Amino acid sequence: MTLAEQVQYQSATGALSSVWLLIAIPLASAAVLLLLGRKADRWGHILGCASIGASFVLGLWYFFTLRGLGHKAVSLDLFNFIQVGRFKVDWGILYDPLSATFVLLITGVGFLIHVYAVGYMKEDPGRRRFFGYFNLFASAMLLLVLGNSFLMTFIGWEGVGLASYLLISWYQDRPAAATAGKKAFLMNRVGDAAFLVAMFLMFANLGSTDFATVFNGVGALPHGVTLAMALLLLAGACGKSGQFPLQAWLPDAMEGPTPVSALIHAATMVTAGVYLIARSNPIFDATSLGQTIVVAVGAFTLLLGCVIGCAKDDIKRVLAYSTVSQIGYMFLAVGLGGGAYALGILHLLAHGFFKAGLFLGAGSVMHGMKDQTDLRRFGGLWRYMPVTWATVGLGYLAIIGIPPLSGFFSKDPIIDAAFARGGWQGWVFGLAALLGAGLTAFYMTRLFVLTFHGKKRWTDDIEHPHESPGVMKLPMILLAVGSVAAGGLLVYGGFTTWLEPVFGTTEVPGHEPNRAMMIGISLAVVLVGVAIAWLLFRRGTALVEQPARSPIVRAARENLYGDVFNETVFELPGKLLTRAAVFFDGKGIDGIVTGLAAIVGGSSSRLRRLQTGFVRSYALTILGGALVVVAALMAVKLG
Amino acid sequence: MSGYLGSYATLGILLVVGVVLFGAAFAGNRLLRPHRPDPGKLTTYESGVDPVGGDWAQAEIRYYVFAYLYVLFAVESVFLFPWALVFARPGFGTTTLVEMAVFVAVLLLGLLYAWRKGVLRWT
Amino acid sequence: MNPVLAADITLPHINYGAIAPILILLGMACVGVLAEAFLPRTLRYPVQVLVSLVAQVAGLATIIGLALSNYAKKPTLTAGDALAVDGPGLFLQGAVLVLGIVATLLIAERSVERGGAFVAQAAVTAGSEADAEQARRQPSQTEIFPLSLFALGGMMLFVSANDLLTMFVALEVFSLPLYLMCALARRRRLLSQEAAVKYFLLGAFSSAFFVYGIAMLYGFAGSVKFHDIAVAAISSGKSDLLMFIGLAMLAIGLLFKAAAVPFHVWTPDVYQGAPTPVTALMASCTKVAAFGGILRIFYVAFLDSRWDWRPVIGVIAVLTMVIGAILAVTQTDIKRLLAYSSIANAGYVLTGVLAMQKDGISSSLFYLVTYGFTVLAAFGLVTLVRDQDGEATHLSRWAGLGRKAPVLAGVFTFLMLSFAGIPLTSGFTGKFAVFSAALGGGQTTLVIFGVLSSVLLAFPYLRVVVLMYLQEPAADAPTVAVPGALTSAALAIGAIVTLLLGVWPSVLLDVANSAAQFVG
Amino acid sequence: MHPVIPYVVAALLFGVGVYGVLVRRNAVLLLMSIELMLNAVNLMFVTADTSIVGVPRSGQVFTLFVIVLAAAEVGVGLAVILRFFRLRASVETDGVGAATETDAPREADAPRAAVRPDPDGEAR
Repeated sequence: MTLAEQVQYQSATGALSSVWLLIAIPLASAAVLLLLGRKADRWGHILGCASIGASFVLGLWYFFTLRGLGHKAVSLDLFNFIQVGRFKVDWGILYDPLSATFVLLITGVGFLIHVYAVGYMKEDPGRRRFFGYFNLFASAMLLLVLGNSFLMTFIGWEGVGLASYLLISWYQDRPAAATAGKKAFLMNRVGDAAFLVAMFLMFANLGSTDFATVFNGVGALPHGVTLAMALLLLAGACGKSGQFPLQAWLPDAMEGPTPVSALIHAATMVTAGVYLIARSNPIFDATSLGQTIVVAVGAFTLLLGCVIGCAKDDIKRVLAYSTVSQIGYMFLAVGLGGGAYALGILHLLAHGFFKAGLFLGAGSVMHGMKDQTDLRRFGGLWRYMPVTWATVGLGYLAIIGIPPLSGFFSKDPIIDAAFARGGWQGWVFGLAALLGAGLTAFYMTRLFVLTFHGKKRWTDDIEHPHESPGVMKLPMILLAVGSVAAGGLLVYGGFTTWLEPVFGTTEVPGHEPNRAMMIGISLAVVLVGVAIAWLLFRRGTALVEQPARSPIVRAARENLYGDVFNETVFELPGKLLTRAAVFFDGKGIDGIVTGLAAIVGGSSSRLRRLQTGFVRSYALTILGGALVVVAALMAVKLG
Repeated sequence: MSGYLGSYATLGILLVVGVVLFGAAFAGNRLLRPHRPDPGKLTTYESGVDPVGGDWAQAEIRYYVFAYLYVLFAVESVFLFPWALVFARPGFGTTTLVEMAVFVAVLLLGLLYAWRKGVLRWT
Repeated sequence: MNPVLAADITLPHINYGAIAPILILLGMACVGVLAEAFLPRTLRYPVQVLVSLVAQVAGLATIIGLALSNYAKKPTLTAGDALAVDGPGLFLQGAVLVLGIVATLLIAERSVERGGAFVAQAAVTAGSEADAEQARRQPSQTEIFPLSLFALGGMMLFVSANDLLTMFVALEVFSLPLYLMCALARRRRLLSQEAAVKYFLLGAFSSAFFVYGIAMLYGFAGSVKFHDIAVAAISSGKSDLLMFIGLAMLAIGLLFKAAAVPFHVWTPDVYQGAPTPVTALMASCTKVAAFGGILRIFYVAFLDSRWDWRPVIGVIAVLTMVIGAILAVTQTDIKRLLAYSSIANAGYVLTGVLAMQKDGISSSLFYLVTYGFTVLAAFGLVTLVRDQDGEATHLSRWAGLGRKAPVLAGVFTFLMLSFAGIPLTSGFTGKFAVFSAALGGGQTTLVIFGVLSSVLLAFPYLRVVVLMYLQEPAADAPTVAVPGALTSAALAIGAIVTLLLGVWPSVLLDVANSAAQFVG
Repeated sequence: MHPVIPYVVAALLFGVGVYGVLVRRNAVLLLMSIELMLNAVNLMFVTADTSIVGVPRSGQVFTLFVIVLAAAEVGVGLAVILRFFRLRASVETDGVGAATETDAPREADAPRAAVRPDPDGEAR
């Protein structure tokens, strides 16, 4: 889309005028589940699955309806939400190829995870409530991708954050879970604040947050404003998608039940950041510096995730850092602009399948191994849980990009596109992406080999690891099929053309790379990674943590000091500010009073008797404030 | 006697004259009187009765209540004066009278409340 | 006869219909005093509750009638231009009464604490044998009802006062009962009376500043009517010095009541010490009244000089938002936490006020109502968490409440989310409204600070939620009282309105929009 | 008559009142300081009144209002402070807030000398 072209949304008619049902059905189900209480305990999980399934079926119907339309972007205004002066926001929905794609991912993969959770949460007395939160999560995510203005997206955005908070801290008796939930919520708030400020910038400069108005008006704005908007949106996206520097919450979010991890990491939540940047493509297209920063964040995070992933021994944490790194690929892609937006979304979809499959597989392993998560305590499991082995194996091959599985079709074009950027940037980002592919191959091989092959290194209490029940196996199989087939189907099914109305082009910017050579190189890198890992770990590993020999390993085990970074950058100033404020509120004022009392001839006894909370120091504060206000007014007037 | 502070000059002179007169009277007194103190002369004079106890006596709390009731009603009654100046004018008449009646009635309500709560009984 | 007096003093015409709501409230308060004086003890409570609620409902009905019969569109001045009956005035009066009714429900509750939250005989020395006796046995005194009616009437007078003197009288009329109400707690009477002493002394101190400002402005403009001040401000040839000192002094008196930094110092102590239903009344109704006065003064009397004072008040707004939020983080007492949060919220309203546009008025009005309902419900919930010696307000005592009382914890979490500005609660729509109005008025800096402080403010709220859900309750954890019908009603109203205005804010925003025109 | 001197006197009076509020510890004296501030305002009203031509003597009437409200304020204030005095045997405002830390009231040394209110009066 060139900037001169107008973004236009037709109003919805016919079947699509009921598109709001997509959000309403899971929301209503969540309300029923949460409000009805114990009465719904027996059938709550069925309702939860049914509602998301219904949304999926509806989503398919709308999808095919949209395919048949000439103008592939329909908007639906439901009712006036809030109006202040000339600012007006409607509850409105935008249904276009991008949202349609996300709807299918969220409801489709979401449905499978719901079904899986029926089995996984069977023993949990709060299963009904869990499904209530799950539905809430899904409906918030649907609102996020279906809103027709940044404000609608933001409401979904906050809803997702809230639901994730509830779900991550599900195991309330574990302090780690509580802390993790809190951390997720708070770090998301940092991103949310940036998003809010970006929205207010839109308001201030364009008078609206409607996608149509903003995208049509953004070309006329000064570059500084556009850049600020882009960077703030990026910061918001980083918060939700776990990108540097706000990545630390995402691995901690593993404290929730495994279906939650799968839902957060594959179908919802983390993809929100990618969605936001892809959706705001006119803003990012208008500022090449902003795009470069997105690319840089993506490239840096993908390496960061890989490096930490290599050093972790907890199966879910390895997968979590793998998510961080894969989302980095997506950021890299959407930052490149043009046709690469579609590549990012393509990778997102493919990732949705194989990552959900991997998480469900991990959950299945834990289910069979009495909630053990330590990779060093697995080994040789392929004999005991063949279905899990096969599904995780397919997901593993997909994520490292072995042809013809989906990762190959989605990741390699991103690496190509990064090189195609040209100049030193092309080299830096391209090599980062290539190196990331090799590292991914390494740590995923390590995970797979340590879990399913080699000797048994189980703890003593485990006698018979068992395969999971059918209700858990079925989603895993379906997701494995998706991991295998999604990439090729999407690429040859014209996915990039389907998204063309949103991004305006299918052309990846830059020069055309030598496809065959690129594929050869990246496959070679991947195979080297696999080989090294296989050689190192085929005999298993030591059962205790080895002393870190190099600073890199030590740093990687410390999550590359992500937490330290966050503490220094976000918490420390806050703490200092708080202390300073408390000091001035209490001690400072008292100090002044003490001094004043001494000046006006107070005795030492008077000084000693001063304590906080006195009327006089309050009066002094008020007087001081009064004097400053008068002086300031004078200064403004006379100065 | 004109200029910036002119109109205050009279006031100033009056003050000065007052201070001078006062000072002169006391100075004269001091110069002329004999000065022979003894303990009996230095005790506090209480109408001829021998002084007993300390100089800090606690006042009955009730004095405060009564004094306070008096002050309130007395102060409220200042509104009667401006009213008295205008109520007889043409155009004011009955309305003004009724309004003042309401005002007094509200005051009376307060008094009534005080009475019912037993504030006015002295035992 | 005095020649000056002979000048044209005419009998001011009083449109009794237009000021009927105020008269109803104050008249019924007098009825309440009579009932207190003459009814036997057992009858007083039901009669007082009835009188109180009837007065407020009747007042509200009258206000709605006035609003429907075109007073909002065709505003009038009455009583010698001393009172303005216009859109914002009626809206604010209505807001005071609506919030007042809910607060009255909390005040009238007698089943949570046996006999009610107020002391039976204020004159009995705290801690004595007789005091313990009355705390156990005797029902609350009922003077609280006429006192609250006087306070509410004063607030209504305050928001529709059209000259500074009327405003000062109204300020005292609503402040004096509040000082007394602060001192009436049944438990922790020492704390309560301290709060009253502090509130009184500082309130009197600040109202002295207020009236000093009035005198300055009178000297400047030769009149205390807002309109005359506005005219004098644009006429050249007068020294602005008096006007700006006067404005500053006025602002101090008003910002004190609104609890803006640095005039907020009393708030935490008083909110903590006062009986919780009274705190709820102060946090909701007093805030509405204070900002009603601020709106009218800024938008009617000082509109044309806004370029000079807006930066100064803007700095106060920033300080209020930031310091309120930061200090809220460090609090360990739920009532103090809510107090600091109410300080920060005053900053948000101030941000809306400073838009100095029509949106500024409507969004501030909207925010005041949304905040009022949420804070009423929050304080209502605080009354339910109890120890042997009254409310357990220390945060550590709230640990694990989510398990003991899931409904209470759920509602409280919802209210906290609203305070934190999460969408689909009125906290979000309110903040959204004031911030976008401020942006429209060019106050970008304020908005950025506002957003940042609201993010910061989410921390303490979240801490409470975490405490309630994620920590083990202590062995001697406080009990959660079963709310009586009145408290339940108040809680339900507060929570439902918080949700309703979060999902469908245009119900109220439209009303606020159509009301947002001051009469000059 | 030039109004500068009365204005300055009023400002000084106000300043003395503020100073009193800040340095006095006795709550009653604090209250009196506040009264001083209000009287400064009265002086200003009367002064401003003389310098405004052609308007009815509104400034003087305003003074009446301020006086009445000051009296009401004193009434409520004294009531609150005396209650507090009965509890703590002290009207020193420096102590206000000290009890926030030590919740146990110092009832032991509360003055018994003060007359108890008539129980009958309240019992009606």
